[in-house]
Amino acid sequence: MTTPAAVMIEARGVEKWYPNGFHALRGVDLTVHQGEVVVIMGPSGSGKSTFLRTFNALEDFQQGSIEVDGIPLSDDLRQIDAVRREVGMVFQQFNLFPHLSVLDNLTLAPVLVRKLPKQAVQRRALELLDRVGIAEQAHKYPGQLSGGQQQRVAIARSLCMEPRVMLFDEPTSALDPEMVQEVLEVMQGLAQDGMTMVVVTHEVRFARQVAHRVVLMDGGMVVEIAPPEQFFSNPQHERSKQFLRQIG
Amino acid sequence: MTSRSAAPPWWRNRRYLPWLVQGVVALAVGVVVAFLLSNLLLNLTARGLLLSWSWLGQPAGFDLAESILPFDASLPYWRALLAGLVNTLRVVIAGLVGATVLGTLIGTASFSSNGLLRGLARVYVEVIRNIPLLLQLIFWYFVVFLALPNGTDAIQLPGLVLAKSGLFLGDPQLVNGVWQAPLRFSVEFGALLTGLVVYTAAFNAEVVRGGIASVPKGQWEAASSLGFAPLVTLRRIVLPQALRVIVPGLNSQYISLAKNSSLAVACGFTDLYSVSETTLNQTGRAVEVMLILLGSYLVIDLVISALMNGLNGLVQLKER
Amino acid sequence: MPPRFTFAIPLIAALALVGCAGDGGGIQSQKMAAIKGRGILNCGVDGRLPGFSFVGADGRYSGLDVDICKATAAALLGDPAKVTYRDLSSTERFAALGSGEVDLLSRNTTMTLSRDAPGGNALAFAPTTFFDGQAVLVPVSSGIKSLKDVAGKPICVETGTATELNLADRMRVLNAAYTPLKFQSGDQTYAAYLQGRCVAVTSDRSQLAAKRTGFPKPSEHILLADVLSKEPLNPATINADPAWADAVRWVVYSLIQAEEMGITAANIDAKLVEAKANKNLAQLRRFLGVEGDLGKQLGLPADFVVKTVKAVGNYGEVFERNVGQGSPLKLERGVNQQWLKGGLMYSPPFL
Amino acid sequence: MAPAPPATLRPGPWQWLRRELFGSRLDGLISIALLGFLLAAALGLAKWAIFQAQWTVISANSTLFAVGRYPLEQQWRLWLLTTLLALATGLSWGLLRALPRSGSSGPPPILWPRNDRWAAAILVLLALWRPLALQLTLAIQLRWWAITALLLLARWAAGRWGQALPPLVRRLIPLIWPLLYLVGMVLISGGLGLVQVAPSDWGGLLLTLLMATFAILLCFPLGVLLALGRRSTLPLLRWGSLLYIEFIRGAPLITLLFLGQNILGFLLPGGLAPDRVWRAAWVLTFFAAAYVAEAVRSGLAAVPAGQLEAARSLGLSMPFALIHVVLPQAMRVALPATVGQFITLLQDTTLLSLIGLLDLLGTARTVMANPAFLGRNAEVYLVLAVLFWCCCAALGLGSRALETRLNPNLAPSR
Repeated sequence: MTTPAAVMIEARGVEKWYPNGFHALRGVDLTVHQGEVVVIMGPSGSGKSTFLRTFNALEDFQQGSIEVDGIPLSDDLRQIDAVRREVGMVFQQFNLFPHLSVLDNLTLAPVLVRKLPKQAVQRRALELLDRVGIAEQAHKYPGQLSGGQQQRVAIARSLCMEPRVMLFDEPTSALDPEMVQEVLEVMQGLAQDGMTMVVVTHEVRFARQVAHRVVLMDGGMVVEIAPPEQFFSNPQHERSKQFLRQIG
Repeated sequence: MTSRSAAPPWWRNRRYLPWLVQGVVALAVGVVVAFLLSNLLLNLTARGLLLSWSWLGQPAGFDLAESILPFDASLPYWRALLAGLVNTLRVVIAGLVGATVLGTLIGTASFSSNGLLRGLARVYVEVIRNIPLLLQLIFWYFVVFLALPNGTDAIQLPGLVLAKSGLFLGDPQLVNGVWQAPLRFSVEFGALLTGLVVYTAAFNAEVVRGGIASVPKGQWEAASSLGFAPLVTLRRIVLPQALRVIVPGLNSQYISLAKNSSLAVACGFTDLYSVSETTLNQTGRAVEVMLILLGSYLVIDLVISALMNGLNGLVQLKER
Repeated sequence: MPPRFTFAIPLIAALALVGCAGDGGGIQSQKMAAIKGRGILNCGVDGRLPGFSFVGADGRYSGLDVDICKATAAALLGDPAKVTYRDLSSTERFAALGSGEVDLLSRNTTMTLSRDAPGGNALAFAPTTFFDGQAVLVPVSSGIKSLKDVAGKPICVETGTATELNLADRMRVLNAAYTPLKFQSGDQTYAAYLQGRCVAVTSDRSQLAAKRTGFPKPSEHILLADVLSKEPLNPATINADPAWADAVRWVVYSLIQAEEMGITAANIDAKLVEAKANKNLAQLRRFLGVEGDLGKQLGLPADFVVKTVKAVGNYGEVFERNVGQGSPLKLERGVNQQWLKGGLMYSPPFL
Repeated sequence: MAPAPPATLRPGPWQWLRRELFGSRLDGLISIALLGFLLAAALGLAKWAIFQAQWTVISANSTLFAVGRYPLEQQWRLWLLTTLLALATGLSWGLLRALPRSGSSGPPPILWPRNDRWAAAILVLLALWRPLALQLTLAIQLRWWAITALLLLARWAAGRWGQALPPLVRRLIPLIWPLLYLVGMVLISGGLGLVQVAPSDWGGLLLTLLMATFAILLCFPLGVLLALGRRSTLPLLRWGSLLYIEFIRGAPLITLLFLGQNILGFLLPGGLAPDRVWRAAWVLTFFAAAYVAEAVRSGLAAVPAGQLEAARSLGLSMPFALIHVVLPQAMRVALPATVGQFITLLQDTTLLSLIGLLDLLGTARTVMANPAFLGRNAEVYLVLAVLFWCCCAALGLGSRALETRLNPNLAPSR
């Protein structure tokens, strides 16, 4: 290996069947290095979200192996907890806790899981909210915010746990068009700060500008992995060309 | 997962932990149940009351105040219990119909253009729902129904007599100081039925109100712009749509009505529970009588649920 | 070996303690030891039957059944007030006695073979405190003279007793149809009768008489002459503790014997002085515990009779105060008169 | 919410009456018929209440109705408990008003808003009228007045200086309620140096409220556990909970109470079965738990699956995720149905009278069996009905107030 950076996520031959027999992942391999931004694209039902969710054990898998920051994901609950502490996740539907204020959304996990003192966590949470540009909303409830603001809070909430990797599961799909940009900007800022990120998205512009590599998935398999410039201008596989035509 | 460094210990293994938890729970429940059952067996054996059903065939030795099935004291216990069950079913079925009609009337009255009617509907619901049913039943029986006049003073209409002993239909005759007629409803039945209908109607009214409120306002507006009168709109346009919300809500109210009918003991009506209690007192067969009682109500509940689910299917289909 | 001794010491100590327990010396009664230990007698009563056990507006129990509890507490604990009353329904009374929830059941319970037999309810009955029988009460205005006239009409019955069975049996003998209206509790039964729902109400004669006193116009209701059953009402304990059953039995007898000997709550002190002074009154001296060890043989204090009579008076006083002429019930003594006056109340000798 | 009509268009009272009652000819007829009916009913009721009813049955037995046969010489304990309850109520009431909800800084709280003035006025009226109506002795009247005064004083003081309390104390204040419950149990039943008062001596309103609160407090956690079991992915837990819930919901309460009284003795080794009052309390608890479970289940179903996933991916363990994320949201949805079950439970305590316990209705029945008060059914039932109505309606009102207070979407924004 010539790559200077350490391996952050190592997935080998991951196979997943749903209880109803559907073969969702068919031997997927992927290596993500520290500081790298990987964008996963693909048509709906291609298994890209499922694959992403195996990284923090929201989905289990039957064969293959995944290591995150050197911790193997196994049936060991302690290791699963350890991985979840290392991995932040941002969902399509934000999934903010509507009964807690924005600030409490951020401080809940660090206080309960990391057992950090509340004062310190609050200070850090306010810094993070400032970083995503919504410090003045700290005492509001999620229901009082716009979609874009909510997704930025969700990002800040994950960051508050000081993760080593951030996973984004279609973070802009549920947003009104005018709010997409503010979220992408925050993500871009994160990437520039050197955060390791795996992003499932359809945002071609984001992939072009930010991603180090683009992964195309289809039918539960990885079709192509390539740097964005190569992927978008000169895809190697017929399936990739077809996909790029479809998303225009 | 195939490649793992070492198998994790069982207490934090994602694959085994769920089974472990279930095993512990099952074991705990099993131990408690076994403990109770062994005690039951032990105690029943000690008192010579081991589970047996032969007593059902012995003559009951007591009479029933009213029964559709012919019954007298020489008939066996199972006939007495059956007569009680039939009486329960009689009051449940009549109660379902009555509570539905009254509940629908009151539920729709809360959408009346008449403010007084609206207010009264609200007051009815709020008053009735917050007073215990048992209290209401006792009130209906002892304060209202037993205040009816008797004998020659009874309320007499052509073909109908309402007396302290009941409602008599179809050419009632006063024989030896007692009213007699082909068709007769006792005041006990009347009090129980009235209490159940009045009480359940308050809950049904809320279900109906919620159902009507769930129909978009646009439906009313569209209908009235087509020139429908309000009552026609309600019956032809709104209620059919509201049914999809109303029917599931009524299901649980109907089941409570069936179960509440067991409060018949408070007003002297010989329902299944009342007969069971007498049977228990005379045979001492506590466990068997309880099993019969619980089983019967469970079956009644299941039948109501099944019927309502069928109705629900019909209502939902109409939507398409 | 030393280990064996260490085992033996607590055993010996326990035996010694058991040996010391109870004033009766050799009397072995777990029940009596338990009652003395807690200092309170748990007594199961009806609680809603005027004359027998009833709670006044002041929250205190009174009645014939209650007086038996008081007399027993006085005999065993020396204080008639040391009683906790438990209201028991007719269905739960035997379970309450069997499970030890109450020590003594004094709740107008009819003695029958199956209740007494070890293979039945396995109760131990004390002597009858009231000879009763099922009767029928009707309004005078109804013109009903005998049970036959009730044919075709509704009768109010309280469920949960043998009353229903007795009624059904008798009506079948008379070949008369009727409508039995059953109610769960006595108060409902009489309310329905008074409101005219039934032309008759059936229950124990004593109960009917008791309830009649509370009617707005008692004289407008009469008890029919028909007697549907024999109902001797007895206090009861469990079979398993014969010593305790004996104690209760003789507490009841002491009240009957006191009446026969003319001892009352008022003159008991005088009688005691008289007995102590005159050695020739041997019968009285034994009865009041001045000589002999009758009390001790039962595991009771020697002067338990003095205590019971002081607490509630003799049987005649108990009767008159609770159900007789001194009470609203105004029941005649009838068969409940002492045997010397032609009744059934008879105490075996205190010898 | 529909926008309120402009103020200028708001009709005067007469116009309003005319529109509401005589909008059309049919409405007019209905109104006249209803008015006539109401008038006749009111007149009849008034005539009965004033001329025929004999209220001595209530006043003569007021102690019996209130506490049953609780020993006279021990009743000071109940007075002490009432006083403590009044203090705690006043304190909590005042603090609720004085302290704004966390995270919001709305307008400064008013010491006595209009609602509170109404509530206080009703309290004062009740305290003045009730002892007189019941013809209580002067000593007892004075006690009631003192307790009411104490309540209002505590309310005023807490409202006045509540904000000045240090946050730690403020956070500890809700704890006085569970503490008070324990103290209350000791005061009622005895122990810790107090004379024991057996459960069979508790009665009337005391027993009714005790049974209801006991069952409500215990059936709630039990119901939540059952609801979680019912929605668990573990088949055994799911089926077990389902079986329990459906069995209980399929049986009438009276049969279960009967089972508790008559069959529990067979199920336990001799002498282990608890006192029959507690037996009934446990039956009520287990009964209500099944219904609460169904209410909570509907609440759980309303929480999106993503909430649990988000909590888990933040590293929260399953219990933490349930307690801090899922249940608070589920309970908010399930609150009206759950309180509805509590109201039903309170009403169901009347069934205790059918198994011979002396709850409020059971006491009423013994009172009416007393020859002196025979035939005074209507008076007693009416008073009972009013009492139950007030308790149930208060629970309903409280639930609605809590609902608005908990709804984050109604929280004031800056």
